[in-house]
Amino acid sequence: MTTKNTEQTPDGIRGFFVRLGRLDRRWIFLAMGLSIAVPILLGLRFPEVPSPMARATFDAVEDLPEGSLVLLSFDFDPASKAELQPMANALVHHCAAKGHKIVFMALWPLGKQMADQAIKDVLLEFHGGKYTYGTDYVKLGFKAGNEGVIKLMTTNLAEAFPTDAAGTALSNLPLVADIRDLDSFKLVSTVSAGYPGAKEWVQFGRESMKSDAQLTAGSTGVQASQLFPYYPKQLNGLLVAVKGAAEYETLVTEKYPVDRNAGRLEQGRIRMGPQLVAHLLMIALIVLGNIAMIASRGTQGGAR
Amino acid sequence: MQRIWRVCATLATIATLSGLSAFAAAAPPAPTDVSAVDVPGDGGAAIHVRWSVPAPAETKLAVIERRIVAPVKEGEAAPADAPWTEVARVDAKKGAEPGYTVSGLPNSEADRHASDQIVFRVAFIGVDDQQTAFVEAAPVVARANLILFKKIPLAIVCAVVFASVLGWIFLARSGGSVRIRRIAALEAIDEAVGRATEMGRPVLFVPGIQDMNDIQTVAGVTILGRVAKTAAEYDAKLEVPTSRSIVMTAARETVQSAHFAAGRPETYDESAIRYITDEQFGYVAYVAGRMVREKPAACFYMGAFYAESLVLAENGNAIGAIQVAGTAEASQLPFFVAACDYTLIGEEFYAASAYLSGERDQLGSIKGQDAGKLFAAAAILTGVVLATLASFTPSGPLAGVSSAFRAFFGG
Amino acid sequence: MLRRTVPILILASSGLLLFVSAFSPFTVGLQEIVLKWFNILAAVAFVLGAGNLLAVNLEQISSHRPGWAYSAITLAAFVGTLAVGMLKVGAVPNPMYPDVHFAGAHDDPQAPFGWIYGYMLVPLTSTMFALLAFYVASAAFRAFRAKNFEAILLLGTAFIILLSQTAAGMFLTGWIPEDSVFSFLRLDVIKRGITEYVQTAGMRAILIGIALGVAATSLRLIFGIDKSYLSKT
Amino acid sequence: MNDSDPIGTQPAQRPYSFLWIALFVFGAVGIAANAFIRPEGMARRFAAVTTEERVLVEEVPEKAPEKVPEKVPEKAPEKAPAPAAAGDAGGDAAAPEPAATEPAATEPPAPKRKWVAPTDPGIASGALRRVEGVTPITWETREVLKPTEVEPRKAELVAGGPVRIESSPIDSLGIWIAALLTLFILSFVFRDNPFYKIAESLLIGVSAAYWMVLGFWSTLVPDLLGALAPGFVRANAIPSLPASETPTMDAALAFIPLVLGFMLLWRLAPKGGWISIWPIAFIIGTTAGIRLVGSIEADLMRQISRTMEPLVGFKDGVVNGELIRTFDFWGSVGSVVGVVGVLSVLTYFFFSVDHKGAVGRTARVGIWFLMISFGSAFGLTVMGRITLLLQRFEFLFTDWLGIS
Repeated sequence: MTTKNTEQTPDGIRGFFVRLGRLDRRWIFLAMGLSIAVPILLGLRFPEVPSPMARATFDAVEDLPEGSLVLLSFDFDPASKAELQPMANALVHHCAAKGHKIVFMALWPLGKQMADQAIKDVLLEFHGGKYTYGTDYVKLGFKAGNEGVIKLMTTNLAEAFPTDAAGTALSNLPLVADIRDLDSFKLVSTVSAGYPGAKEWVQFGRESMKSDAQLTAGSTGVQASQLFPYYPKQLNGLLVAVKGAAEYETLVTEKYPVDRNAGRLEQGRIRMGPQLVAHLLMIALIVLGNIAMIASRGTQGGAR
Repeated sequence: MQRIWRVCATLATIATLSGLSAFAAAAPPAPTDVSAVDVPGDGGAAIHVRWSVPAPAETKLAVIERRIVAPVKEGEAAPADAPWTEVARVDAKKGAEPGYTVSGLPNSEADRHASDQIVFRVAFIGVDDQQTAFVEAAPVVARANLILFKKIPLAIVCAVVFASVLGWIFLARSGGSVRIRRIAALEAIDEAVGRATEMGRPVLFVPGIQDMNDIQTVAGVTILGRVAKTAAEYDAKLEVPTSRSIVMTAARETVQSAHFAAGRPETYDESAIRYITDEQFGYVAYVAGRMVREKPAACFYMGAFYAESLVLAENGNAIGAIQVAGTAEASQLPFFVAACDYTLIGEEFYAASAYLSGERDQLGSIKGQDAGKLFAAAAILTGVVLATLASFTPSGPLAGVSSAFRAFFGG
Repeated sequence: MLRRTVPILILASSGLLLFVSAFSPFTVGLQEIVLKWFNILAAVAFVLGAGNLLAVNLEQISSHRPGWAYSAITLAAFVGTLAVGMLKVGAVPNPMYPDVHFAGAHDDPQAPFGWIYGYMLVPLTSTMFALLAFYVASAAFRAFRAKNFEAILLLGTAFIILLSQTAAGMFLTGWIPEDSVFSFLRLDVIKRGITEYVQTAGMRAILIGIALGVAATSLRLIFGIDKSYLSKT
Repeated sequence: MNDSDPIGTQPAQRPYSFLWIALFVFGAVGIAANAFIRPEGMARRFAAVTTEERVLVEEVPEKAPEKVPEKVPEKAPEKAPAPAAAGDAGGDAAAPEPAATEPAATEPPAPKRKWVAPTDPGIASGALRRVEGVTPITWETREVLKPTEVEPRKAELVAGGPVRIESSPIDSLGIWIAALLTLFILSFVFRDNPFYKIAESLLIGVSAAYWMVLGFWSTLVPDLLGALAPGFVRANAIPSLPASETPTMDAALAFIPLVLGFMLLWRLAPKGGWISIWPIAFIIGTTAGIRLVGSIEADLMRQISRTMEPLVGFKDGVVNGELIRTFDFWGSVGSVVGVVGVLSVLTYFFFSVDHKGAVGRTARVGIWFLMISFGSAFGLTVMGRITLLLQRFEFLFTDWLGIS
């Protein structure tokens, strides 16, 4: 892919930068691969300072009275697991540490499995003793229909989810038997990777929630900018990407530490190490790209 | 009927009051004038409970309880055995008319749009935590109303938007000006197809990864019509891989009619419009591989895109294709802007199909969108001015006007 | 008539009905029903997709086009996955109804369908997604060049955000006291300013524009002004 | 290359020597590393296998409640068809015997039957009794263990209990396949190659079928079939399908998407494919109707109201115990920037006027705002993208190679 036109390329350091500007992109790919692989193998970690958004998310869960009814919607799939599962784990741990009653659901087909994993790894692992199915937590599972499901839930929960994930009628589960609609939840938290997700919860769900109820979202970096306009009024808390997860994890585990398997609540922070190196690479690439541009502009006498 | 209940309630209150004053001097006087009324203009799940506070200084909280007196016919007495459930504990003397709106009441078995008959009762808790006796209100039914009052501002704004869009379409029909500024990305479409023809390489059109129940996909397929027509005229090979089979059907319909419109029905090749898979990354794996192998000279990305935007745009760039993107997915715009030659940003994408059609009606609707933007800008300016003035006098009348104006748009 | 007028009428009536239903509690159920219908329709449409997929790949194989072996792989993978999924082969019985075979969980990781999902579909899709890490780097290298003022804003902002996302940001400007007059020079403060004010403003305007675009497009469709989806044959 | 070349190599392409060598070296290093670190085998998985057993029981009736005789005439006709249907259509060996489901009209209704674990407390207490002649159903559930979980779980095992831990070759194979497919896809960034093509073909085939299966079991069966033939669905697929209050109405309503679906599928027929435009018109119409309100309410109105911030901000502070409102400089700057930004970007989107003069200058400011927004969004996204690759590397290093 690199074109050989030695006649136009000057010698020396400028020539180097001019050639750099036409670098085969596969070298960039290689550099990116190494900048992630090497820190993983070396296990780099850095401290985190929580941002106001992470703190707001923390407060949304923390300030609820103990034992409040919360709805956690797992609106992502394995493709976004790396970014979002750490958030989901910390969120489940936080809710359970506060003793909230948790209803799990998913707008993405595979979100159900993500929820199952968080339940197994965190809820039952750290809080198994005080959480029994049906009275303290319920898994509603996945329902197809995107925002339609949210709309249904605003009027009739039982219509959106006639049964839980295992096929038991909601009326047989004490926790959800009396819930009519979304209005009953003190906190709705979506961990969302795209459509349908946080935006749809704001658009179609927020309306029907009590004005003092909280709606928070954990988001991938990519859709975060779409959600900023909703924060802090429509979205009471917002966690963005691994950094948000790492910050929230810090807040949660500082207040509610666990005695074993703490790694399950450190995933976000562990993943921030390679992030630093990769970000520095990106910064270096932008700088080099511009130097190369300036160098080649000189050689062509401003012809472009 | 209501009156009888009220009299009963008052009698009960008086009885309670006299009883209480004799024994528990510490508790405040019980609530008076307790009433419960259906909230108007709602979905039939809310009741407003009101009361009066005889001795505000001694009263702290109000405890509200309810019980369903089941589908009792009017005139019958309520059965006494239904249990009372607490609804809320609220500040007893907040506002000029103390009260509380109970929402989320369950539907009646018999009628989806109404609750059963419900009796509310209220008691006070005094400053020293002593509770008064309960005072009952007359039974009440929460009924759904034909129109939701909270949707009235929405209806007004919808009317404004409708009027501007349809009004401009009408004006355009009757000869009004439909001149629109040039949109570079749209002019690039013909150029890109032309270049692909010159180079003898195919044109790739990606209509996004959502189904036809996304307006973006509909808009994308509309633009496909124009691209297909140009490609048919130039006799360029057009490929449309789709990620939904309904989109494939719609795209085939559109491309086929474009070929008819271009007068080249015989060159329409149905097999070039293929369903790949519903899976986002399975679809992307196919398209990316296809791009590297077939090296299309022009790539169009028009529709709803998510993470795949950059995979497509970077691979398109590596093969040196002219790339024109259009999406209303705000999160993907940065990548298209960075990696494509031309990008239709948000509203431009929706305007594009109207613009490309070149029909007066459709161009008129773009003018209507502009009128909508003027309305939005005016509303924003008014709101900002009101809010700024109100911020200097937080307790003045302007503050009320400002917050009312803001609440109109959803608060 | 059947080809053009009926579809226009269907579109207009269904559109108007759903629009009006947003304003009354009595018609809320209508939207729910229609949304349910769409899901059913989309599921039925899979047959169409499967038909197309089979036709294309069988044609490739039978005519021995170059690369027909890959079509055979696709076909085998499709048929195999479909068979174990539809027939719930090896599904874990439902503990409450172990006698009803089709009540079992076909997507359980130990069922063949769940195995295919966990060990094939997940690694394939998530690696495809992960390729973005490479593309984001090459895009930054190639596209973020200071060609004009707009490009400088684009790359400058990306640069600042990237820097502030990492510990490097704290290292460079973290020494500026948070309560001093110069605190606005701190990278985390600048990042917050950019995202909360500038980016929010930009995105808000984009959303307002999109809302109007959606409204105008919907109106054009409902009132039969945009008929491009219709066959002209 | 002849036309029937199954892997479609094009003559112009260079041999894949570099790729072959790289893959080989990577694989060899990994395997060698593992030979030292985990001699018991690379990517070997263990599973905790639990034997589940269910027996069919029926409720032992309470001592002759007086209500029973009254209820029989009403209940019997309703109740009788359901178990019969289950018996006919289920066809399973363990289905209740037909004889037991045909109570004489004078007898009380058949007791409720269900499958429970043999350890169910109801059996011990006498509230439930086993149905004679029905063999218990047993099966095994397998939970794959992470390598770190194997030893702790082994320590927890109870001798003679239902759980045992054993090697799981099928999952070990799974890890290998997943690792190889990961490498195949990653090889695409180097160059298009046969490995990528294999992975791509597999991905298309598997995922198309996956979504089809999902659509069938989670939408078509419960929502379409469940409404049209609830008895059949309950007997064969979803025993817990809730009974509808309006079955006829539901069936009638489900008929509409069925018809629309058939119209859509008419495409597959040689003639009259245009009929598929009817369901498409229906989809577009409903979409337009729903989005029209949704976008005006949530995007237009809400974003307008969000922008209505006072240009001059104050913040409340406590100075010497007194509440004092002070001028908030940066807050005010932010508000002004926000309002200017929204208005200028809206100007950029203005189509009626050419971007010249004052409008042009404002639109230019709008472009600046857009560029900063995009730069910012790009920067914020990088983190997520890197995480994705990170996760794949974690999988390769930890789950497959076991070196991290």
